[in-house]
Amino acid sequence: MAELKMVQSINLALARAMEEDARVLVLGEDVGVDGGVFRATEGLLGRFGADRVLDTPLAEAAIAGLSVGLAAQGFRPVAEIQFTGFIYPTIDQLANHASRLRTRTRGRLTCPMVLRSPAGGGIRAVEHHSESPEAMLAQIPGLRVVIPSSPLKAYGLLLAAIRDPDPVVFLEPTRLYRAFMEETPDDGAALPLDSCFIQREGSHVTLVAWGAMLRDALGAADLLAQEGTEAEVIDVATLKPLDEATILESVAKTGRCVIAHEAPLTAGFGAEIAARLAGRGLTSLLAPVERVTGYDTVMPLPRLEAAYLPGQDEIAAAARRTMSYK
Amino acid sequence: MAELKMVQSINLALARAMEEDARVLVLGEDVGVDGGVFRATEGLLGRFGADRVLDTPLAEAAIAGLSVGLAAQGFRPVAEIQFTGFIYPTIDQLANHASRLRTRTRGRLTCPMVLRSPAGGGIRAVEHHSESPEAMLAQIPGLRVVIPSSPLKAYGLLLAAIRDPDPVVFLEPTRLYRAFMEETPDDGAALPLDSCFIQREGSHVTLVAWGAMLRDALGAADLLAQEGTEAEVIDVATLKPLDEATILESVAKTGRCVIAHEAPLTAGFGAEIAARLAGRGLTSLLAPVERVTGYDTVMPLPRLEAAYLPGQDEIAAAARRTMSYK
Amino acid sequence: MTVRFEIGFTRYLAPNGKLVPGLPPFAADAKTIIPLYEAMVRARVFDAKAVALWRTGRLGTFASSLGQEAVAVGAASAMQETDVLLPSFREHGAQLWRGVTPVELLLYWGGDERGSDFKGPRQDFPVCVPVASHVPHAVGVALACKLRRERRAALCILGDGATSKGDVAEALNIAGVWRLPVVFVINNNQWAISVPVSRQTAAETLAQKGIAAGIPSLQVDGNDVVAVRMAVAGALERARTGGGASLIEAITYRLADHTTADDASRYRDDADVSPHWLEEPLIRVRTFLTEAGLWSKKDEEHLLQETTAEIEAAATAYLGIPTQNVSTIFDYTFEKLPEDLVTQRQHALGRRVQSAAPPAVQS
Amino acid sequence: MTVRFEIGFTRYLAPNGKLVPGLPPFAADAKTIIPLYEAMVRARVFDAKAVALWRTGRLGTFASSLGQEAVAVGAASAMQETDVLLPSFREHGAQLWRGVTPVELLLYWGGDERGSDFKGPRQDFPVCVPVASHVPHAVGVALACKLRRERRAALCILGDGATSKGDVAEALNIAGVWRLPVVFVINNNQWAISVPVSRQTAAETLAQKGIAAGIPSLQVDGNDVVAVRMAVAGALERARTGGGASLIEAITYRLADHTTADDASRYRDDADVSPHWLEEPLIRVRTFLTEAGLWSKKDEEHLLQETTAEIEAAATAYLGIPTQNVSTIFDYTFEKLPEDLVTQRQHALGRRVQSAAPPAVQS
Ligand SMILES: Cc1ncc(C[n+]2csc(CCOP(=O)(O)OP(=O)(O)O)c2C)c(N)n1
Ligand SMILES: Cc1ncc(C[n+]2csc(CCOP(=O)(O)OP(=O)(O)O)c2C)c(N)n1
Ligand SMILES: [Mg+2]
Ligand SMILES: [Mg+2]
Repeated sequence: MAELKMVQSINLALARAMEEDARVLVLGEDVGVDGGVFRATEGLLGRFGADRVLDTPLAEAAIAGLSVGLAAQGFRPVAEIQFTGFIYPTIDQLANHASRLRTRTRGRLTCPMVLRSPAGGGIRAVEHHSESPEAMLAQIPGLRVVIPSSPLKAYGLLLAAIRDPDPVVFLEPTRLYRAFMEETPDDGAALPLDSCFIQREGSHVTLVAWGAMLRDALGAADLLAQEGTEAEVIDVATLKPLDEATILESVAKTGRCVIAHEAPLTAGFGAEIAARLAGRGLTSLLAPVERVTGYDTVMPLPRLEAAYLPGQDEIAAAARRTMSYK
Repeated sequence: MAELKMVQSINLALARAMEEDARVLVLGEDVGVDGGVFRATEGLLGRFGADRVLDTPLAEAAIAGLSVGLAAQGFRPVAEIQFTGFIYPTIDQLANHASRLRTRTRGRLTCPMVLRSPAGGGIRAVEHHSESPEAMLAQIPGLRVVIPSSPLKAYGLLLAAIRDPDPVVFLEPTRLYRAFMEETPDDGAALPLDSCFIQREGSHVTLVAWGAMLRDALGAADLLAQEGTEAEVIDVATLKPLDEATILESVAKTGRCVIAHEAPLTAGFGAEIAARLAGRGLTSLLAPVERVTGYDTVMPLPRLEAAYLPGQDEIAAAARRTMSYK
Repeated sequence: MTVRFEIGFTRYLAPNGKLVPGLPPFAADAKTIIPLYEAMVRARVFDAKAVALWRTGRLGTFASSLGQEAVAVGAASAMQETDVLLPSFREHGAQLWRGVTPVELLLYWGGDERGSDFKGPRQDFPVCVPVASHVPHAVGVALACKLRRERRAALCILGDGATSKGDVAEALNIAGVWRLPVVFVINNNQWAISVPVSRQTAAETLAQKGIAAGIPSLQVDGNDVVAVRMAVAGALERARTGGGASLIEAITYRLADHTTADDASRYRDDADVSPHWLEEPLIRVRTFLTEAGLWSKKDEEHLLQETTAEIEAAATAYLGIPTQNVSTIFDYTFEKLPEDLVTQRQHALGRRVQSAAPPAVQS
Repeated sequence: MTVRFEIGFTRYLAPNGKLVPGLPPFAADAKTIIPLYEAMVRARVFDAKAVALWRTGRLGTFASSLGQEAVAVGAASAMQETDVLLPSFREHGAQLWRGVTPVELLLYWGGDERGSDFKGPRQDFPVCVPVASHVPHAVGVALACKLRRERRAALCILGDGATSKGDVAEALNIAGVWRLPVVFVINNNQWAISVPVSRQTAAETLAQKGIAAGIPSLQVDGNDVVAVRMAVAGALERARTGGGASLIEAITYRLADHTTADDASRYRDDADVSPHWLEEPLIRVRTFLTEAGLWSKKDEEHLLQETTAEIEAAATAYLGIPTQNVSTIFDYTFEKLPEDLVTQRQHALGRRVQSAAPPAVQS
């Protein structure tokens, strides 16, 4: 049992999955000899050999496409897209093939693949290295979208994603890779892919977030607690399929909800959650649903990044608005 | 002045735009000699010549990418992606380049391009020919997303899209191409790209739709009228940027809202509209916001297509639920 | 330091039915060609029936393979059962050879997913409509075979238009550098809908797309089933035994419209097409077999009768198959249906929709 | 019917500074080589300063072009002012030659969009980070030039790793079939981060990627600024005068880490790298010029002094430029800001955020 950074717990989960299932392969650009540009796959090549850890040519569409072929043949490819800004060329394979191979063939061929990709902003990276396209991916039927928010979650969710018989996109917030450590036992225990996590209980307002923004939500909850407001914080780590029930139940209790994400506001995944609240959750709502998000603009280059990304202050402010409503 | 089908009014708008502005080019697979697989570009090659109507090789990513180059050089490319099921390989260019060229270069280079594509279901087409990915595209900052619902709208909105100085994705519902005729004067009048259209006024419930679903919404309004329910019907033809005000005002009046789209429910664009209602629109809501949408599954092959696509009956039923709420 | 490449061309059976060099080993006994001929006829009869069904509104939009039967049959017949076929959407002849049934093919083109649940070649890929997007799948399948150290290979068929897609270049390149057991066969039928291959690329051959990937590449007469079979068999055997990937361009011609939704007269004249009827793949084999004393008018009649009967029976069977339950829209989305979808399925099952089989004419 | 191809290789200046054949026309007067040398030195000094700024947390992640200056300078110097440059992210030498200022480059790499608002070459494209995605842009630019019947061409520089991307194959193919005025220059520095070119492709050369597109393709010594300049100039002139596209593979070596975020010692030994220092592009030109009596120690000192002063001044200027107003996040999203964004801008302007200039070290 050890305190691990998220990048280490991901490495641990990959090793564990490869150890327990010979069908699991790791592939992508620079994942082998280099161990991944963030070191998430460090040591795997040495341990599992070049037949199971493959440095690919520079070709994202083909990385996704050949993973479909591998998966249909019974392998469990875990492909890395080096940054989520380069995931767009894989969408054709995700939307037209990976996510529908099972239904197209009535279950004859299936696609148990995982596409991992470092995502999101906050590390002052170069252009195109700070994207949050989770909602685009979450619209694809037949695809799971998972975003961990801590070392422990990353470990358990990645194991679950690899073991899952269907395709999963696994977005890893780069700014969490080395942000903090967490006790992460290598016990092989997967976390569920269909449940939200209640991170903190509270009865006054529900804060909903995922990935890196969860820490901001928790930070906001701390701020609010100092003012006597008890926030319930929910981690929607498995965006799709969405566990609506946990969110609705929480808001049934609190009557107030703030949803936070880095991605742009419009058609971001926060919209889906707010929409569920406007539907089945309406009677619970005592105040407008607040969304604290990136703007509908391109993520600016690093000098202005901090002015773009929402943080705990905005979440807390939104929560206060819901509290003081009417 | 003539009664035109939508495919004809699109053809008319293209011809008009090419006539009035020599920078306008039409390009895509089979748009020239063949006149487009739906005949939307019929006659343009003969009229404007091979320098302005270009049959491209079969390469969607490059069609989008070279359009960016053309646009940066001052042309106004109107590229066709033969079906929206093949638009995914263009997303990289749309998200990483077309939509951000202006902001990346602080306005030095711009990208006045239009990507047209036949979209949606309802024509019992072959696999991958019935997609509705508008929400995926609407999440891209800096990109306009437009979907016409009638011959007249198609004419005016396409003209506006071509004249617009920024990139526009223009999704044409295939099932409307020949579904009905409408008086469409070739007057060169563009329609606004930032306003919803109130298609029918009413005070009891607001029905929100776009594209082919607008007819279903209007059909539902007829059904509801027979029962004494006056539905207001809004066409969100310009999904992005969203004209939130028109929708909020309508719901402020009616207190009830049904949103309809063909795309899957989760993270569909209906979510964004519902989210706005759950936010700034909350106080207006007298009943849960209903979304009548495709399911979170792959669009089935034609034999079961009708069981997938929502229609006027579902919209009317949803409206009745909102009316009888509480 | 000049580096040189060449693209060769092979043909065995000339359009007049004469042998160009001599028969290759597999056909030392010329009788082995008979099943190839029969399979091409079967594909053609199937195509005709499918188009007829479409005409009467009982099949969806359909892509006939008229004139390209030698590519499909030549390639598929070179496969071993354990190899994996990844067809595009115009390889009915290959799929039929592999054991996909005519009923399954009709079901698929009639708009029913069960048509891709092949009872025969369980590992073969279904039809692929997004052009070229199946080509990387073949690379993945080949990698699977290689990693398991199996003597198997993937066979991927794609069109001339497909060669312009980036997917193909990416896939070829990876297959080349990883020396994967995969054979890419280009059905160069000289058209991509309305775009002739001369406007698709400036490359003198399509085979040379393989040069970019460093893989052995050649052209064959795609109307010569013997040449196709020979080239593909050689390439597959090399693939299975560690020799890596290859690319074969089979030059043929699309004698029919692109699909039933297309009207080729808009972009090509009959005069362009008619010379190609002299080169189509069936006549030359029939001539050859007849001259070799292996095929008679009676054999021909018998074959046509039998094949027609088989395909007619398949059509009848297809038309009698009821539409799937609405629940199936949901049931294969994930292995286990998530809560959200359980609710949605409930809703769908409660809807009253117009009955929907068999499908009507499409645009 | 065999079709043959070949890929030639050219070099003028050997690593020892000796001329291989003789000087090409443009350098009949060897003095014309001096500005090329000066530009390569300028690029190298710029690179060194940028890395130094990064080390002290005053620049973002940066991609040095150490050792590849001849590709950038040779190619850019072959351009006319009205041609359009489409660089990847490692072509500082080309951008500087074109008139992009060191301050602009530092601003960009320092995380400020104004760095791409070049005051000089207004039509040149900005740095492109998503590998190969700028290559189709070059095709569009070239098409624009052709349609307007201008004597201009596009010059696109890409890496060896980039050649594996489908974008490149699609773009090359279109440029070929439409005979567009565009020249593609591959900076083959033999590495794509940790992947050597031998594991990137089985192709014997990268130039042969052009064979797939039917465009003239050749290799040059990418450490020989004369050879690069000659090859690119010829190709550009052919492009401008209706001769269509070409591809030039310039063989060089990445002497530095991939970027400041990379540690190349994880995947290559110093012993792999050191021989390449003997072939790097500056020494041979200096040797040649010196032996030709055109360059002295004093010239060298003077050049270094001047260039260093220029770059130091640029760095100081860069560091003094205040961060843009928050409003600029919004102002260039569309020509006219839509309502929705007006509201959002309002919100952003109201926020209090930590001051953010200059940027800190990145991961
Ligand atoms: C990615 C993609 N783009 C466009 C289409 C529409 N389309 C269907 S077939 C076809 C032409 C294909 O040409 P080719 O590869 O030569 O195959 P052929 O139809 O001649 O067998 C096109 C453009 C498609 N199915 N997929
Ligand atoms: C599409 C894409 N995939 C991955 C990356 C991450 N990445 C940045 S540079 C690079 C290697 C590029 O190699 P090459 O094309 O040879 O150019 P070089 O860096 O050697 O100049 C990679 C993989 C990227 N920027 N874009
Ligand atoms: Mg073809
Ligand atoms: Mg390189």
